[in-house]
Amino acid sequence: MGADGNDIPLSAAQIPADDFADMRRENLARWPTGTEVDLDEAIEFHQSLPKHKQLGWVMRKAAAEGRCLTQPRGGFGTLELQLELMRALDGDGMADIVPTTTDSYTRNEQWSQADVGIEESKKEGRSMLNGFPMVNYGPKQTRKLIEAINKPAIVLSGTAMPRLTCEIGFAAGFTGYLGSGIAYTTSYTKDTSIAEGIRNYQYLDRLAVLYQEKGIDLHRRQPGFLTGTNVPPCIAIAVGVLDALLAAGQGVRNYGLELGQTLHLIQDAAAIQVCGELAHEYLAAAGFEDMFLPVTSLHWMGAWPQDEAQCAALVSYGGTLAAIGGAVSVTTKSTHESYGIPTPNANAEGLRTTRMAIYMARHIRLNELPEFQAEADLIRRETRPIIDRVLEMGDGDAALGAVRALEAGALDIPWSPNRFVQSRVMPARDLDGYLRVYDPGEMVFDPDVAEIHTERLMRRAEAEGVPYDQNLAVTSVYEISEPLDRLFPFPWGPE
Amino acid sequence: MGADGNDIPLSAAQIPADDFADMRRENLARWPTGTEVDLDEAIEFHQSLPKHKQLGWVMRKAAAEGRCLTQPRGGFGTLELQLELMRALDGDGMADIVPTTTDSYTRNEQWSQADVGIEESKKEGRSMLNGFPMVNYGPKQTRKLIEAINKPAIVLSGTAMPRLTCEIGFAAGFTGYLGSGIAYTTSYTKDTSIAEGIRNYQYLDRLAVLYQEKGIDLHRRQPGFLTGTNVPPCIAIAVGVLDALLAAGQGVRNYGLELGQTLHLIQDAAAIQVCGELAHEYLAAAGFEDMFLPVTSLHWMGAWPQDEAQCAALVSYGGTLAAIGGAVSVTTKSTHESYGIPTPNANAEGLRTTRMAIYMARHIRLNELPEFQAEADLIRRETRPIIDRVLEMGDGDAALGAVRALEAGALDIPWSPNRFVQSRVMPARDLDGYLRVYDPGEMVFDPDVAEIHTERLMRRAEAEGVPYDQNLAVTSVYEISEPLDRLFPFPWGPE
Amino acid sequence: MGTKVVHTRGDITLVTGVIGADTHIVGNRILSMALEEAGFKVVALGALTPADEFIKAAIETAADGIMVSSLYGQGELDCRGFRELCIEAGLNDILLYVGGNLVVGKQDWADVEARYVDMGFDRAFANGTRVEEVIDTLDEDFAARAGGIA
Amino acid sequence: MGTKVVHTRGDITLVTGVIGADTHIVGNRILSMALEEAGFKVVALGALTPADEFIKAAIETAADGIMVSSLYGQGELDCRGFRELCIEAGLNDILLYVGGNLVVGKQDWADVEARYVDMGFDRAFANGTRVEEVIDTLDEDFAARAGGIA
Ligand code: B12
Ligand code: B12
Repeated sequence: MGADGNDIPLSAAQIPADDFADMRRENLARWPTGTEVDLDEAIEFHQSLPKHKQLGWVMRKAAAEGRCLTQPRGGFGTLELQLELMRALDGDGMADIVPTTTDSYTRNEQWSQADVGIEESKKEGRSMLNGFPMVNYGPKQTRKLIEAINKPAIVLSGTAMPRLTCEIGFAAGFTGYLGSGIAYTTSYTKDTSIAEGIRNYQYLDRLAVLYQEKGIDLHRRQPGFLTGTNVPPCIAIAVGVLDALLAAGQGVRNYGLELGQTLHLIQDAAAIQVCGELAHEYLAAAGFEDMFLPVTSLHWMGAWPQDEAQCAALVSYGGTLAAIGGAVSVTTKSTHESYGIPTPNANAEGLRTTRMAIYMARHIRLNELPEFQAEADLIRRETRPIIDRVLEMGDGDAALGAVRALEAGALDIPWSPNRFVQSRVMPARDLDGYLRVYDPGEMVFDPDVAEIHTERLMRRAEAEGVPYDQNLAVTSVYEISEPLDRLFPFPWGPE
Repeated sequence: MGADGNDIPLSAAQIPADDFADMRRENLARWPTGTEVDLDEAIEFHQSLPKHKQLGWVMRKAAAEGRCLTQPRGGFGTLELQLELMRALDGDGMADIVPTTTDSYTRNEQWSQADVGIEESKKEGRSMLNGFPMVNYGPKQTRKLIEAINKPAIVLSGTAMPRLTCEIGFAAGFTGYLGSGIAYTTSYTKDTSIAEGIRNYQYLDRLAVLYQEKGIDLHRRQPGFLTGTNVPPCIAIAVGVLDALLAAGQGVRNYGLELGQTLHLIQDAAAIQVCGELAHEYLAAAGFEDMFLPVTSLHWMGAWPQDEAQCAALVSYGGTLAAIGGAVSVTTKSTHESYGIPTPNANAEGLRTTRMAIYMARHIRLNELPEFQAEADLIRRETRPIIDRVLEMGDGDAALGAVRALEAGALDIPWSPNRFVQSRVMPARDLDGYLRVYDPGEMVFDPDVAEIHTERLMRRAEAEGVPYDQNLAVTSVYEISEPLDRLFPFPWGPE
Repeated sequence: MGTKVVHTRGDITLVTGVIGADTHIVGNRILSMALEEAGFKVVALGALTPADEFIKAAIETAADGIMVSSLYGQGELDCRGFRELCIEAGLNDILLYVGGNLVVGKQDWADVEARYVDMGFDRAFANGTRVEEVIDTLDEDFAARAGGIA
Repeated sequence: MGTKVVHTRGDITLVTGVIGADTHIVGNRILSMALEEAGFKVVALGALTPADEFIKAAIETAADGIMVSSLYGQGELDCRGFRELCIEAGLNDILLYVGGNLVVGKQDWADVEARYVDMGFDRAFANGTRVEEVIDTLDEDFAARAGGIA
């Protein structure tokens, strides 16, 4: 039998300790640096970290104090560049949480290609990789990153194959880890089955629980942004809750949920509110009463404009939306977003702009606004039936339910590259700036809810004088990236 | 008798036509370019302008369609530089309203010094003046600015002495003019009496009405920002309403009111709402039923931080606040604000950032939020007694009332340089980010209103562990300009 | 624009896909949809497509052009030798376009374009390119080929 | 910092004001308040103060220093010849500070500072200067003068 755990039937149940030990042994043998992982030594290192460098503690504290923390993304192809970047994000950027994004070869476990990328980067004197190849460097070298900063650090690795990277990351001293089986598999892979992705993240979650059992309160986090492209709150929240159920099944208790911003102040605030609510509700119903489930808001995840001045508004508003929504942290972008990976300087500027925006809006809450309440209610009415249906299809098991529901399209992800996902759902923006569902694909909404979406989008088509068709969705992909003279011109001439 | 009108007793009544003709003749003789002013020719020129270059029409249209227009500030010392600037603001900046800020010598009617400034600017190849010396160039030359752009243009000239500048500006083809007797005299002068400032602006308003009588719908506007330094909404609105009464007295019907942002989303939205309300209420009560009174919101008028990334958030939030508040236009600043007059490029960027922020927030209204309603109610309860008291002190005459109330401190302006103003009122920010009144000076608030202010500021002193003293006001002057590491640091160590 | 060769589009087969380990499918899918709607025959390979799969599909469908998307920054590594692979496979003249975010970070576009042209791409398109522009350029290039030696 | 000369502050008279047609009083008023609180004798002329009024006040009060504020950008014109005016009036050694936004626009500070030092100011202070720093520097300069030839 292989020790990758793929012969155990898929379920949301915890991986038994001895099976997991076998799985780890086999996993760590896949690349030389795997042998450097020493769990006891790693736990000692984590214990030696001051509280303010432990993301689990920092997230709990921020939630308790009603703060909104800032966190950028960032990864470069060599240790030297990555050290410099993380110091800049910690220092100049004043990031509350410092990231290490891995490169795409690492995400796809193409470590020999990553080796080439490191060499090429050194040769060219600039990063040829889009992130830091953590596995190639191994835990000892990678730990230098943790030592170089004075904040907690998180691994960002958009992949369905996190098994070795998470071993290296936690052993190096990262106290946070982003990623989940449903979200990443549906949005970052083409040929990976949902089951396989779920298993891989069950490994990651199970590993976090090994640390947890020794008293290390790691922060696990779910990437609710999915394909980042006009994902309506109901889909993001449903996937978030399902991924949280899977993590809780492995024993995780400190689990963050992310939501990409829709850029509608009220819809985003309502989404953050309902996300927290429903997560607690479903987790408690499944017997997990003691979960810490903070919500993170993400700067616009769709296409950005090229004009940096226009981008500055997206960056700043991203802080405003997160603060007003009551998110516990916000993940930032920069004015370079549409071009490419930002320089450390542009990245740090994005952090500071966001931070100032949070400062100014930190007192504002919209929960008592009738429009907020109506939208929150709508999101609840959209989301509950989706989750209920998935659990029903899985006979109560979130893992099985997710696989079956995605296959059937009862749960669907817009613009997904994965062939095990229908990806027929088509979101579009309505006349009031809310993200709505133009075509639900095979997803079933209550008739009165579906009616609202259709009516709102028809109103837009009418107002714009365009047909009520799929182009409403395509133009909504471009919308925010349009240059201002097309998006929002001076309206009255010259004729 | 002198024809400056200073021998007519001060009142809010309209200047009689023949007196005004004398006043104009004397005024225009004060500097050679005055003789170039030809009212009939100017009116013809205004009539020839397309609607979208007429600010009166554009403001009405924006209000009717619920739009928030953008307008920067900007002036350079030579015609060539000013042409380039206005083209950049119109083109790259996509400004809906294009400004010409005059220089400080012009504002103080030191035209020979302005001549020197023009020469120096030409010699040095950079602007040595902080604005455009419109009077020195005269109406014919200045009209080139109007012809160079495709938007309406407004004169910005912070002064208590606008008489000649307004003749030149309107004759050149500007369709908007910012400035008012109470606001500018109290915040831009030291030795000018309030009466004199009011008279000077009565001249300006009366001149606008000459155009109006020929069917030219000029937009007059009041600068509610005053000293720009933590001016609470009640003071800004009270002064705005009084200045509006004075303008209406001369016959003006298209009159905008400006409000500097407090940077509190709810306070600003409530202030914009109440400003419009009370303006209509008091103007109607005085018999002016047919006034168009749009409100303009101004980017933060106090001290800015030096960090451009931090400034970007102020710029962007400035658009957000204006859009959500329902302002008909917003006057923008740039990331260079703390350093000096922005380059055309930085100015245009500030416009685009603001424009994008408006685009994203254009659907949002907070009027049904209970906290908004409470704040709006508070602002009403603060403002009405101030205006009532001023009118009472003037025996129903806004001009006399303003002079007497400012002298007595019953109406007071924080941080005013003018010696006819008490300037004892001391505003400070409270714990929830609202601007409150720490020390009302001689201003009288209803006891329950005063109690709210005191209680809120005491809560702040307590939370910050500082004494309840004037330093609350001084730190509030610095607050927004503080570097982020002082203003809003990572809160938990390293110790 | 709109070179008058629209009638030939139906004879032209284009292979589209996102090269390497790159999952950014949105722009590529919108492009594929638009090319199809414009009348081209489109063979859409989707995200995460290795270089050799492009070549294989091009041979199998006797394609006239390959439209390579790369967004994630590592395209410079993935696209090296792409033209050589085509030539080895006997696709000597096939039209090669590449588009997206072709390098890591914000770099000078003229420089980036030159790098890809050096690699043997006929044209490189910067981020922000709209489908209308791509279609116009395809029409032009195929018109030139029809009138030329091809 | 905090040079130990605090006891002499009461003997030192400083004239403050905003030069020229400049109405920016806030920083100047906060500065004047802080100097007074720190123990200096302060003669505050307020906003919109012509150069010769500074000199007149300095003579009348036998001041030890003049603190010129300029915010509105035209300080470069207003401050020309200020040291010469002092010398003409017999105020040969008077300490001259200037602070605020000393030129039009965002310019290189070292360059701006040099221009004002050339004009005869002992020190120039950039926008963003906090009063604590001003007080420390005054203490240092007066301590140096007390220990030196002055
Ligand atoms: C949405 C998005 C995602 C989504 C993708 C969802 C999906 N499955 O498609 C998610 C969130 C999953 C994602 C993941 C990642 N992303 Co991403 N992503 C974006 C984003 C914001 C928008 C891309 C998009 O959809 N644009 C809209 C479409 C319509 O436009 P388009 O793709 O540019 O395509 C148009 C044109 O370019 C052109 N075109 C495209 N291809 C071709 C081909 C030819 C031949 C021609 C002629 C024209 C052409 O026509 C298209 C239609 O008009 C961009 C930044 C941006 N542009 O704003 C970053 C961006 C592309 N991502 C980036 C990165 C680094 C990543 C990650 C590696 C890291 C991460 N952030 O997790 C992972 C990649 C994982 C992997 N293995 O690939 C970087 C790339 C960096 C670089 N080049 O320097 C960018 C630029 C962001 C940044 N500044 O850091 N991303
Ligand atoms: C508030 C403000 C106003 C208010 C002033 C109210 C008042 N009566 O005081 C109003 C709205 C009226 C105003 C008007 C104008 N302003 Co103004 N204003 C500002 C602003 C936003 C803040 C200034 C402030 O109060 N700062 C807070 C105080 C505490 O700081 P401070 O003044 O810098 O002083 C501190 C230090 O500099 C230092 N310091 C000051 N003086 C001295 C002297 C010495 C000897 C020393 C050692 C230290 C020192 O100590 C102080 C305390 O810490 C600044 C931009 C900014 N900084 O953000 C623009 C700014 C100064 N204004 C500017 C301009 C151009 C104008 C106008 C000409 C045009 C206009 N916008 O209408 C008019 C000027 C009219 C005139 N004749 O002077 C420009 C100046 C341009 C330049 N230098 O290139 C600025 C920089 C804005 C900009 N970027 O365009 N303004």
